[in-house]
Amino acid sequence: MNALLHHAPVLLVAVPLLGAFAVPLVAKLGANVRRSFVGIIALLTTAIAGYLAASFYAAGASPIVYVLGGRMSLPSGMVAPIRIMFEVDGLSVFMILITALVALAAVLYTSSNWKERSGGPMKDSLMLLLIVGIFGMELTGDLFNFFVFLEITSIAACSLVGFRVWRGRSQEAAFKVMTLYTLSGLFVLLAVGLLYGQYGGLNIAYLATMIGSGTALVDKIALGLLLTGLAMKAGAVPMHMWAPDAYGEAPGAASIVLVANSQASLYGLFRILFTLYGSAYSPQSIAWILIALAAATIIVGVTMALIQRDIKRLIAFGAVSQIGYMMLAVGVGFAAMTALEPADFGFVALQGGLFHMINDAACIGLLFLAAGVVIRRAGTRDLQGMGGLAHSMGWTTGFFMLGAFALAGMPPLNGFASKLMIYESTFKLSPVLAILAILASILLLAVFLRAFQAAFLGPRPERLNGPQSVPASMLVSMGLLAIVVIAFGLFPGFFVDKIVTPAANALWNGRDAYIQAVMLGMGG
Amino acid sequence: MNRGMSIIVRTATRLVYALILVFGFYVIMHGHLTPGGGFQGGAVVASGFALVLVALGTAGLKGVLNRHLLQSLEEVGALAFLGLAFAGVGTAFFYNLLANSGSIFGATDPSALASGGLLPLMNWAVGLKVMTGIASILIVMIIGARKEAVE
Amino acid sequence: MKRALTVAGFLLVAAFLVVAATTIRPFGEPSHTEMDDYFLSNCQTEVVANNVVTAVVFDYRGFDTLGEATVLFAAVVGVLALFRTVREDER
Amino acid sequence: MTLGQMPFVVSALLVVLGLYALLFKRNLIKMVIGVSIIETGVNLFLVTVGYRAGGQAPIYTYSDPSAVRVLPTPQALTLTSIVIGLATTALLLSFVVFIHRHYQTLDAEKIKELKG
Repeated sequence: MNALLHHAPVLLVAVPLLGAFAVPLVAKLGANVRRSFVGIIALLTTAIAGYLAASFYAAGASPIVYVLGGRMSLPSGMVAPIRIMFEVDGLSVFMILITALVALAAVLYTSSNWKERSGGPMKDSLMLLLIVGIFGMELTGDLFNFFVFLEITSIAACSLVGFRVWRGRSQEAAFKVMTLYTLSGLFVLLAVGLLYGQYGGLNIAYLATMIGSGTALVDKIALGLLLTGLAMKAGAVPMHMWAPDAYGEAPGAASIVLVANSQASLYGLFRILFTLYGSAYSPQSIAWILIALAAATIIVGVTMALIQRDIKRLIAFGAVSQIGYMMLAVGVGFAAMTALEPADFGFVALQGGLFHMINDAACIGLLFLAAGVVIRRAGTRDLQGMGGLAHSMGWTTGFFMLGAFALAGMPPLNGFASKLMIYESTFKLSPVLAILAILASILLLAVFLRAFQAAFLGPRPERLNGPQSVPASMLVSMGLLAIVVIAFGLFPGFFVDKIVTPAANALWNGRDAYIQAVMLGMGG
Repeated sequence: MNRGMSIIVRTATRLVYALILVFGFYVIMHGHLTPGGGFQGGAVVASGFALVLVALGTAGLKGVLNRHLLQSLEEVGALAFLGLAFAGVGTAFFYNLLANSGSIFGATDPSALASGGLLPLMNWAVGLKVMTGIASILIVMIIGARKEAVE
Repeated sequence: MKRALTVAGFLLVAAFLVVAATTIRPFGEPSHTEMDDYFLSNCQTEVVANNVVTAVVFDYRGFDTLGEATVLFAAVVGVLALFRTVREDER
Repeated sequence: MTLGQMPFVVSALLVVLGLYALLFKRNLIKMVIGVSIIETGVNLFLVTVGYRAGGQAPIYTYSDPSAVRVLPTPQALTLTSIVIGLATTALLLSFVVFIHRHYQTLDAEKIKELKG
C-alpha cells in the first residue's frame, strides 16, 4: 500500500484543518491570495476524498483502519484497543463523497468576486472548520472522538449562523441553535461516559463486541441518550425548530454545509444503530420509533414550508422534510433487517435512503445557492417582494427550477430515482406510510412551484437593488451540483451499483467486518 | 478607555501579575511531570491577563496585549501543534517519534525534564494557543461590552 | 398546554437520568480496566512521562486534543467574527 | 441503589438542575448558566466514572510506584470536555451580548421574532 493512500483518511481531516488555521495568517497577504488559498485547500481535499474513494472501491470495499500514533490497532496481548483510530467502511466513504461535493460547491460559491464583505477570512476559516468536523465525524472509529468532532461542527456552525451580526434574528437563531447543539452534544457525552464506565473502552468496534455479549440496562440508557442527542442534531421532529432558523439565517454557502452537517449527525445515528448496537436490543420498537419520527418530520416539514414567505426558510423546511425521508427509509430498512425473517425490501429501503442523502445534498444545495443569488439580486428575502427575476438571470432560474423539480421527485431527475426506491420498499412494509410520503412529495412540488412563480415569473421589475451580473464562480458552483442532479437522475443504476450498494451493505451485513477489522489486531 | 479599579487593587495586581504568569509557565513546562499541562497552564496565564484587564482597565494593555498580535500568536500555536502531529507521519499521524530516542527530549528517565518526546513541545504549543486564545476572547468581549455601555 | 408539555418532558428526563445514575455499576469499582491499566503500566516506558494524564492527552489520545484545540480555535474565530466592525453599506 | 452510588446520583441531579434552569428561566444569562451547570454535571460524572476505590492521582512523580491509581482516561476526557464547555460558553455569551444590543432585553419571552 503506498504512503499517500495509507495516510489518506487522516489527510482528509488534516488538510482542511491546516487551511482553517492558516487562513487568518494568509489573509494578511490580501483578499485574492486568501481566496485562491481556500480554493486550493478545497480542491486538494476533494482530490484526496476522490482518491480515497476510488482506491477503496477498487480494493473491494473492505474496511480500512488507520491507527493514530501507532502501527497496530491492538497491542500484543490486549483485548481492548488503546489508541484512537479511524475506520473507513462503505458508509463512511459514501458520506465523505457527499461532504466533499458540498464542500467544493460551498467554497467555490464563497470565492466569488462580488464585493468583499467584512470578516471574510473568519468566514472562510469557520467554513473549513465545519468541513473538518463533518469529515471527522464520518471517519472516526472512536466514540469520544466522534463527540469532539460533533462539538467542532456545533461551534463552527453556530458562529456561521450568527455571522450576520446586524440582523437580530440571526443572533436569536444562533443562540437557540447553540443551546440545542450543546444539549445534544452533552447527551452524547453522557452516553459515552456510561459506556466507558461499563466497558472501559471508547472504540466503537470494541464497544460493539461488548454490547453484543451483554444485556445490561446501561446499554439501553446509553442508546436512548445517543439517539435523542443525534436525532436532535439532525433536525428530526420534535426538535426540528432550530433547523429552519439555522439554515435560513446562515450565509448562502454556509447553509448547504449545514445540511451536510445534519446528514453527518444522521450518519452518526445510523452508525450507532447498525454498527454499535446491531440487532442486540428490541430493535423492532426502535425501528418503529424511527419511522414515526420520520413520518412526523415529513409532515411538519412540508406543511410548514407551505406557509413560508421567506425564500430561505421555505427551502429550509423543505430540507427538514427530506431528513424525514432518509430516516423513513432507514427505519424501514432496520425494521426489515431485524425482523425474524429479514426481508429483501429492507435492503432496497437502505439503498433508497442512502441514495437520497446524496441527492438531497445536491438539490437542496442547488436551491440554497440559487436563493442566495436571488436574495442578493432582489435585495429582499420576502417572496412577495420579488418577481420577474427570470428576465435578467437565466442560469439561476434554470438551476432553481432543476433543484425544485429534483427535490419534489420529478422524473428524470435524481430525486425521483431515490424516492421511487423509498416508496417501493415502504409500500411493502406499510402502504399507508408510502402514500403519505408520495402525498408529501406532491405538496412539496406545489410549494416550490409557488415559490418559483413568485420569485422568477411575472413582469420585469423596474429596479433591482443588487449587483447586475452573477459571478462566474457562483455559476460554476451551481453547475457542479446541477450536473450531479442530472447525472444521478439519468444513470441511477450505475451510481447505485458503484457507491450506494457498498454503503447499504455496510449497514445491512457489514457489522462483523467492521468489528473484525479492529479486533483482529491488524491495521497500520 | 477606562482607568480600572481602586489604587489598592491596581497596586496588588502589579505585584501579583508577574507571579501568576510565572506559575502558569511553570505549569506548562512541567506538564509531563506534575499535575497540569498546556491547557491548565495556558488558562492560568490567561487568568493573569484577565486580572490586568479587570483591575487596570483597557488602559492597562498599553499596546502590549495587542489584539492582532494575540490572534497571530494563537494561529502560530495551532499550526505548531498541527505540525508536531504531522512530524511523526512517517509512521502514523501523531506518532511520538522523539520519545526514547535519546536525542532532544528523548531522555529515558521519565522523571527528567527533557523526557516525554513530543509531549513538552505539544504542551508549549497548546499553552501558547490557549493563553492567547482566551486572552483575545476576553479583550474583544470587554471592549465590545464597553462600547455598548457608552452607547 | 405548551408549558404542561415542557414540565412533563422535564420530569421524564429528570427521572430517566436519576434512574440511570442508580443502575450503573457500583462507584469506585470499575469492571473493565484493561485500557487504563495499559496506560498506567506502559506510560513510563513507552512515552517516558511521569504524568499519565498528560501522556494520554497528548500521546495515546492526542487526536482528541487536536480536536479540542480546534474547538477553542473555532470559538475564538467565532467570537472575533461576531465582534468585528461591520461597514454600514453591508447591512 | 446503594449509598455508594451517591456520586453518580449527585452528578445526575446537577444535570437535572441545569435542565431546569434552561427550560424554565426566561433570562438568557440564566439559561447560559443552566447550560454551564449541565456541562459541570456531565464532567463530574466522567470523573466519578474513573474513580477506583482508594486510588491516587495517576502521576508517578514523588509518589509510591506501587500505589493503586485511579483511571487516567476519564481525566483526559474531562479536560477535553471542559475546554469545549469554555468555548461554548464564550460563544453563547457573545450571542447574548448581541441579542441585548438588538432587542434591549434579555427576556426570552419578548424575543420571539423567529416563529413559524
